[in-house]
Amino acid sequence: MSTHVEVVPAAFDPPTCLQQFVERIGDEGAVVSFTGRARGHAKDGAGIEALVLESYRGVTLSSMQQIVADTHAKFPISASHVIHRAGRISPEESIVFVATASRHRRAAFEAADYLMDRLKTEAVFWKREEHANGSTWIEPTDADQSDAARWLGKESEAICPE
Amino acid sequence: MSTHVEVVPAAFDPPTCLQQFVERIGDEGAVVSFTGRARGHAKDGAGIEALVLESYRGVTLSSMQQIVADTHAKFPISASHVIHRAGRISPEESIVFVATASRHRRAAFEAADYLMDRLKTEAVFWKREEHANGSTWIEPTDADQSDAARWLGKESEAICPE
Amino acid sequence: MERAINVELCGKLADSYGGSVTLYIAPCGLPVRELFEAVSSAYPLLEPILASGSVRACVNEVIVPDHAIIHQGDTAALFPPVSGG
Amino acid sequence: MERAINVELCGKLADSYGGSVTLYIAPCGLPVRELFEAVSSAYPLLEPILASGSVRACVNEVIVPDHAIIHQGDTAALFPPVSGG
Repeated sequence: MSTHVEVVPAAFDPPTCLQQFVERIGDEGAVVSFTGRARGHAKDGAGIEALVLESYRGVTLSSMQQIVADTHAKFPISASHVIHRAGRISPEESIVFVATASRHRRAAFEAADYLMDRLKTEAVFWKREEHANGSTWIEPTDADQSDAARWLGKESEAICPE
Repeated sequence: MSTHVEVVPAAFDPPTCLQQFVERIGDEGAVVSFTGRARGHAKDGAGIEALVLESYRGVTLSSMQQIVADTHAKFPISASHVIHRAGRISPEESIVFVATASRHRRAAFEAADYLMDRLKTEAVFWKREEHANGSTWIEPTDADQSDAARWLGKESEAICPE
Repeated sequence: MERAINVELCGKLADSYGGSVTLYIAPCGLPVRELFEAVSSAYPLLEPILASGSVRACVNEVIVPDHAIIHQGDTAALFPPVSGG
Repeated sequence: MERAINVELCGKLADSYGGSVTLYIAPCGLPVRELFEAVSSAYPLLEPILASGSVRACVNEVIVPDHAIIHQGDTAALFPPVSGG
């Protein structure tokens, strides 16, 4: 099992992360990546100047490490890579990068999906969007909560060799 | 709607593909990529020297274009990128790269997953693994067929704004 | 007058006779289902695969149904089950 | 003798009084549920959020249950709902 979990204070480049991930895996047949990026516009169309992510001491990283450990316990993946930005993020910059590798296509997809659902609802960050006229705190949406709830009691479908 | 669909005769670099994809999208919040890579060992552990993918004239590309069009019709994604290798592929080289972008995390995941299920079962390629003592044709597995069948009659779950 | 056409054999269909076989077609053409029979008859090692129901015909770069007609001068190919990715 | 501790306020909890508030704690410590009451009482703008049931306490970098005890010298923080990604 090979993992990399990191909180970074400055902009990072997802293609470079994918490169680093692929370099440290073996001959796994399936690699899935997810990149979450800051938007320039809120749901109501208003401009967003920046997304600010607050973290808290060692707790933020350890919350991510727990999510990664749970993911490896739940799905037959051999490697994962999780980078999370903290601080002030401009539109189109990346917030989070997640990658998984497995012999099995379904396992790689499901594990990346699960990682994101857990990060959205459990990683210790607080987010606010800064607009021209103030800022708005962003909490997990109902969709985020129901996405995360999908996995409760659900065993991986990906235990059979592909 | 922005698509890129290509069959390439030589090795390609998935991180570079991801870079090119991200450069041509807007401020979509979610980007998913899948990379399928050639394995060095078959399921029974035997060494694989190469995977050979045969294509057929314009039919291979048009089969991929149809799958991409169906994916954009089915899921609220704004852009996709599909690169498929043809020819002789060494272990750990990439066979296929798929990327999707959406405002919605679930749509990006589901569309990439769907693209791969369709490519596995409908893209016009014929694959064989070359071993020390001959070669074996590889057809879609039962898992591939049931993965593809998951989508029949299933509407996207990702139509609600995230 | 009958004319020869090459029928390209894709994937595992090429294992026995190479990448193409020759058939003769009348000026009125040949329905795809008769193409299958004609190939099976002339190239018997292909008979089991063609009888499996999993092979499709491709004419002029379009996959066609059994009742389609292949004409002289067409580009014809036979596709066993495909698999990308 | 009571001693002051800083309680760090994370996320939206910092909107009213800034990133931390001060409380006094007896040598025997303070259960987390009483910490919530003490903060609500001394900093009333925080009362609605603390009463919502969605805020968790973090002591020495571990999220703790309501019956945990905060001691003098501990590092304490209050977490509103988190959201990564």
